[in-house]
Amino acid sequence: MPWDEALVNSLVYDKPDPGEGRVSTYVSAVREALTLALEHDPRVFVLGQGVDDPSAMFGTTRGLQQQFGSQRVFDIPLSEEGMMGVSAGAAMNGMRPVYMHNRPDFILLAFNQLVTHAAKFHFMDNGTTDVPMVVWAAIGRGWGSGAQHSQAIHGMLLGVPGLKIVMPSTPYDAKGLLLSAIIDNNPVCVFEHRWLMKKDGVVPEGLYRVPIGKGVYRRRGKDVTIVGASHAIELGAQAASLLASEGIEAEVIDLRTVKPLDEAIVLESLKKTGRLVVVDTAWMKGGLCAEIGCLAAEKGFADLKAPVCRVGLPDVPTPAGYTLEQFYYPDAARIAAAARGIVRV
Amino acid sequence: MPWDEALVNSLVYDKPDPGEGRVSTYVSAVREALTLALEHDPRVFVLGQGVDDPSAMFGTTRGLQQQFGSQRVFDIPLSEEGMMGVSAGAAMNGMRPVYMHNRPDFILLAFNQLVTHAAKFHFMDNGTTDVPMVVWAAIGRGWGSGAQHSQAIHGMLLGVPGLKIVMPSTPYDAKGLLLSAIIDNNPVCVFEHRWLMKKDGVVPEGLYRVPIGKGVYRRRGKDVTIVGASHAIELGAQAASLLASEGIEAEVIDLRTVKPLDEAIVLESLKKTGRLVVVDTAWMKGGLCAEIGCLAAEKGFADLKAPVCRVGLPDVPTPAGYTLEQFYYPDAARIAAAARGIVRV
Amino acid sequence: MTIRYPYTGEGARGFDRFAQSHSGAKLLGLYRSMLRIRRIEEEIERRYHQDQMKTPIHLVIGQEATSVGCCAALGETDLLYSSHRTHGNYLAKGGDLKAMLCEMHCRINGCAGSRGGSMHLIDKRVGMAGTSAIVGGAVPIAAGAALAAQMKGEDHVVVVFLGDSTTEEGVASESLNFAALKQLPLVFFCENNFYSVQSPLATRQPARDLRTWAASYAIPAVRVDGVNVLAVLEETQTAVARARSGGGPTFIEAPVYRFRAHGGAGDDSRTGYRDVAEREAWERVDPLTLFSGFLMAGGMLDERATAVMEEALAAEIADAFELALASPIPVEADLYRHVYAD
Amino acid sequence: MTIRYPYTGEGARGFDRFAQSHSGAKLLGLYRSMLRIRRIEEEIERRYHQDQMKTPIHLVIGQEATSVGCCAALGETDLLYSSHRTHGNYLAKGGDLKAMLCEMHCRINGCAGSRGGSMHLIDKRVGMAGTSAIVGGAVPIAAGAALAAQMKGEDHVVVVFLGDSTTEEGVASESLNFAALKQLPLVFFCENNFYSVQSPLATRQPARDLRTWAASYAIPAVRVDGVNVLAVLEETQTAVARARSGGGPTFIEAPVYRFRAHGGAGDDSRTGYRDVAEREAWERVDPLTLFSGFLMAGGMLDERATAVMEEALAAEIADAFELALASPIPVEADLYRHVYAD
Ligand SMILES: Cc1ncc(C[n+]2csc(CCOP(=O)(O)OP(=O)(O)O)c2C)c(N)n1
Ligand SMILES: Cc1ncc(C[n+]2csc(CCOP(=O)(O)OP(=O)(O)O)c2C)c(N)n1
Ligand SMILES: [Mg+2]
Ligand SMILES: [Mg+2]
Repeated sequence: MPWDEALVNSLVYDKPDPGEGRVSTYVSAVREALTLALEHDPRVFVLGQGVDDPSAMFGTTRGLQQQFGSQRVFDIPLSEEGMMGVSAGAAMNGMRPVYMHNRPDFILLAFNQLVTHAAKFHFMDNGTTDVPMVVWAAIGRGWGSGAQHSQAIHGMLLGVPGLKIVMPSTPYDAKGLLLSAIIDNNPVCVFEHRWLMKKDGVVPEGLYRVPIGKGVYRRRGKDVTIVGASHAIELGAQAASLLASEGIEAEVIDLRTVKPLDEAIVLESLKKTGRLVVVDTAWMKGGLCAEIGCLAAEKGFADLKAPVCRVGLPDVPTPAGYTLEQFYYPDAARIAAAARGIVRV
Repeated sequence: MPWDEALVNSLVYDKPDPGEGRVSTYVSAVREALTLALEHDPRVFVLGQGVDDPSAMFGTTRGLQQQFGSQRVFDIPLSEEGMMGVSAGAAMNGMRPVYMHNRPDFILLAFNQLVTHAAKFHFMDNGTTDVPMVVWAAIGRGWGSGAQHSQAIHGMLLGVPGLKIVMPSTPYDAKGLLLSAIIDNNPVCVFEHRWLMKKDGVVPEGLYRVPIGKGVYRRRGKDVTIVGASHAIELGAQAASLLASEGIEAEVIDLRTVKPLDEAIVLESLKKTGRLVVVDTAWMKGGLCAEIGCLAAEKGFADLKAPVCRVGLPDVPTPAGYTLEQFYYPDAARIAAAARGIVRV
Repeated sequence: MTIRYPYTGEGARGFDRFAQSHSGAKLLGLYRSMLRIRRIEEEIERRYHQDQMKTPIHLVIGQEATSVGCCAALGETDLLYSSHRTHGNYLAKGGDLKAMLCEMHCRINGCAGSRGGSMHLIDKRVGMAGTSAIVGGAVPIAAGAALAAQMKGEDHVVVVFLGDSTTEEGVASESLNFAALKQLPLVFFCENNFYSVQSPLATRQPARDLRTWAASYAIPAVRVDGVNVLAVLEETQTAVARARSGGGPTFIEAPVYRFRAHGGAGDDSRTGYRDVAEREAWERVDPLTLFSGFLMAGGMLDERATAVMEEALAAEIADAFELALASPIPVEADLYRHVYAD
Repeated sequence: MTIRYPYTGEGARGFDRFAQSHSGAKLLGLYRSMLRIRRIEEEIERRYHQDQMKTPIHLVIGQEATSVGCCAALGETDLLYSSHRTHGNYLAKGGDLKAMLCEMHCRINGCAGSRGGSMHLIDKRVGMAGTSAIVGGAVPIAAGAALAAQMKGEDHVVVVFLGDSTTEEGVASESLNFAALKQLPLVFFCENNFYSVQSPLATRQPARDLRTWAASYAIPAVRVDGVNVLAVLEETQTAVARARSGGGPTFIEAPVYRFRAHGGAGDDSRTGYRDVAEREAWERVDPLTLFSGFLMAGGMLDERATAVMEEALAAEIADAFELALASPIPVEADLYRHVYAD
């Protein structure tokens, strides 16, 4: 069955996740998505530094070259900008590259091709060129990643028209969103988080998609809304548990996609709670925290009962030592404290 | 007199501008700042594509090579990333480069050196390295600049710790902020706007600084606060005039610096007006508009009487034709309409 | 009077070697194609000050032989990627003149719907595949297009035009490396006109032979006289044949000269960045007069035939401008189209 | 058994040519410096699994001769920039072992206050000027440092270490071009260990001679046996003399081999990306055993002297670890320091 048809027929789950079924790890979920895409669509190929090496991109590409050949799964030179352009050029000419990076930091070398080329060609060409490519990277944290190996860059890209950005937090979403990203006819950035890689979760077999642009409730509550994505919303969910024990019912929204943003779900929740904590794996200034905080002030103003809170990174580069990192990265306790602060306003 | 001493003794004007005095153009103001810096400090040098050519970077570098020699004012290869690294390396070793670009779009090629190197070295080196460099560019607009020659990128950089970003709107500020940027011991981006280049204004002779990180009132009012910088606040001021004729008194804040942001002035104004319109030359999502909107929801919440409004670019790449541009770029009328909308809430 | 970058080719003598491989009609066709580009450029230039074309222009007057010679070696399905200096490539590749002029007048029926402007001329039906206004931007994209062709087993080749300054962009080196590594069906066509805007090569690169740069990636690298349309055609044919047969990429350096300013109408040599004498020296080897002289000497072209050609071109060009000026402009809703593909 | 990248140098015979230029003390000093690095690396490796050093490590075991040979040609005011593989450079340049180990234990008194980690070892007092954890990141910065030296009329030179894969980064080409254009006092020292993490050179570059890459920018480019500390010293001296006298940059390629995994402790050859036999073949030309063999044969070193050396080193290293483990960790306020310079 050709890819398109298979996908049209594939399930699109609207629920957060299927609740029960086969459990697998985050890494396997990503690998399954790649495997399915490579199986179903000859246009899909996977490239990236070391995708065929024994470390296999955290294991997500393990065995793929053996299975699909070195034409379709291959290692590349250390040339981030060049290979971003190569990916874009291949995508413009009927292929569907999945370009994988160990760390988002390395994508900064390729901003010109990503931001000024891949994201804009469809518009500049008046719709005659599609650029169906996936740019995948896993955000680093800890063990000395430091200032140059730990940057979450999605905040920088929110203002780039033509791009989509997904940031899964569960194995289920990792598979379903990656499949959606590969099927999408636009450049889609998939930002994973290293600390999610070992996570387990229910992951259905076969093709399914998690829709791009749709957030999901991870927990229902009436007192405060905690919004975020990826590892940050993991912590958000933990914070909600802490709060529950104090009688504060937090609603937790996992955005899953940060561009285009599911504004409706945030505003819907705000209508009920009137209180907002935005959590992010990146810096608080000018990024996702700011965007959602501003959204609340703009379109959710009538519902807002307390100041918006941001919980993300301070305006400081990442220190390399765990000794300083402990003060740097917010945890569930800090998110809970933020929520507590505004619930009591 | 050595530079440092001259500067310590130089004036720092806190007023928006001196009101009266010699009038000169924006371009001359920039050239004067460069000339003074080159004269006073042997560590300062100016580099950039075509800085010594007859076009002379909009005229801002005209005559500088003749005056200061080709060792201190020089043309460079088309190697944006490389030359950003060269500038950073020179800055780390006792020089004060001013690296000029025709358009901010070209800085996207150099994000790795700017974001991951220049901005972070001081922190990574535990304060033992300073990186006193200026990255200058003029935002393009109109005459077919299009998607690849018109990007205002300051929104992408707000979340980069270690950077400073100034965006003058008057000849007076252009000179004073550029001097402050050159004297600053950190990497400072100076984003000019092409549409300001021909503007006239009062520009004192000699050395003076406009402080980095300080906004300024361009107009006092009590009904609504219009905040922005660069060409956007020009339009904001025009909008305020329109509003005045309808009896709406807008307060206009020119941020002048967008990182670090003068939060105090925005919050102070909000205390009075309770209403906020944020204007920007860049995209509305996730950038300066979002940051200030979020700030209001976060620290100015108690004063907010109406939803925050953003007026900037839609989530669309820049079209090349003036025929579409007319719908794309907001003007004073659109800012006024936004203000009107929330004042009547 | 300083001629910093002298012409070093063979001039008119250079045609002899190649002429016999082509029919008279073919030769005339090449000439006509160059003349057409010249006349279109001149008309654009003449009208530019009227401010109807609110778009930057980068004229190729003086550089017609590279576009025409190169494209003559390509089939319609072969792809061409270009930089900001698009006009010649677009026309030589068979792009629609009307759609080009509509684009330059910011009309909805422009080849890019008025979103691209003159630096973004495309015509996919004839393989004018894409351009970038960012120096070097199109180079890796062309490599990606060549990779796609290779992966799909298609037999078209890809050509990417780059200027001399483009060789300074790191991404150009990265693209050479990848093309060589994968033996991509790709031709790097470098028009070395010795300037980047108003910056001479000598302020941007050490004295060197550009071919050694490409050769250092084990890519065959040749130099060809860029004012000789037949020489360009021949070298491109060799490169294309190599690419098509799986022999990998080729780098072609063609020294040329632009007779006008980097952008806009008219020449700007008098501003001093280059000597007027340098331009004049190159004008003496104008690719058009050189080739028409050769054709005339060989009896393949005469005054009358030239006049007929000129007349037809003038009519075509006038028509196209008329259409462009009469064409509709976009409406607000058009702005929001095609931000994302469905 | 496949040896993809064989050793092609002269082995022990390679020392003869150089030895007479140096005093015995000098030769012993070089050996001691290499041995010291080896022993430090081994101790780091031995302790790594204890999880006290929560920092990535990129061991230089097998690559000591390049750092030591190169730094022996430098004065204290000459600057060295490095990549992620910092340990050897830092130590050979005279960096403080204690500050290094404190850094690797994330202590406040680390050479970068625990903000940089093992990939960011600096010691400005001895010219260990800076590093980047981004491949290629330090290369243009080093060029900028050389430009600063040139502009200020200072007579120090700058050396930048780069790996083989770094030559694929566009910015490395850009840096060569600029260095050649300005004739900067800069030495590009390329340690070609044939791998980038676990990717062999052949999957990243066409078959070529790396020297041609640098030479294409009109930069003198030489290859030197990277396991021969004296050859490295000699070539670096030539390059440094050229740079210091205004003769511009040099590119040195030194084939070497890393005996351990790209990162972390232990070798990972058994995972299959390279053959264990390849490592073993290179271990037979271990720069330390090769050189100690030479010194012993020449009567400059004996068992006893070696034992004395080893003992002193062991004590120094134990001390340094002890200090590191006993050193204070930063407090929260330290996080907010040095985001901006005053
Ligand atoms: C990355 C980048 N830097 C700078 C520019 C500005 N610019 C536009 S065209 C041009 C000159 C390009 O020179 P070359 O590649 O030799 O082509 P030519 O114009 O001579 O045909 C420059 C510098 C740009 N468009 N992109
Ligand atoms: C721009 C960039 N891309 C990828 C990486 C990941 N990375 C770290 S070290 C390394 C290998 C570098 O190889 P080489 O330059 O040959 O140096 P070696 O490790 O062999 O000494 C890679 C790919 C990085 N740090 N920076
Ligand atoms: Mg040129
Ligand atoms: Mg290596």
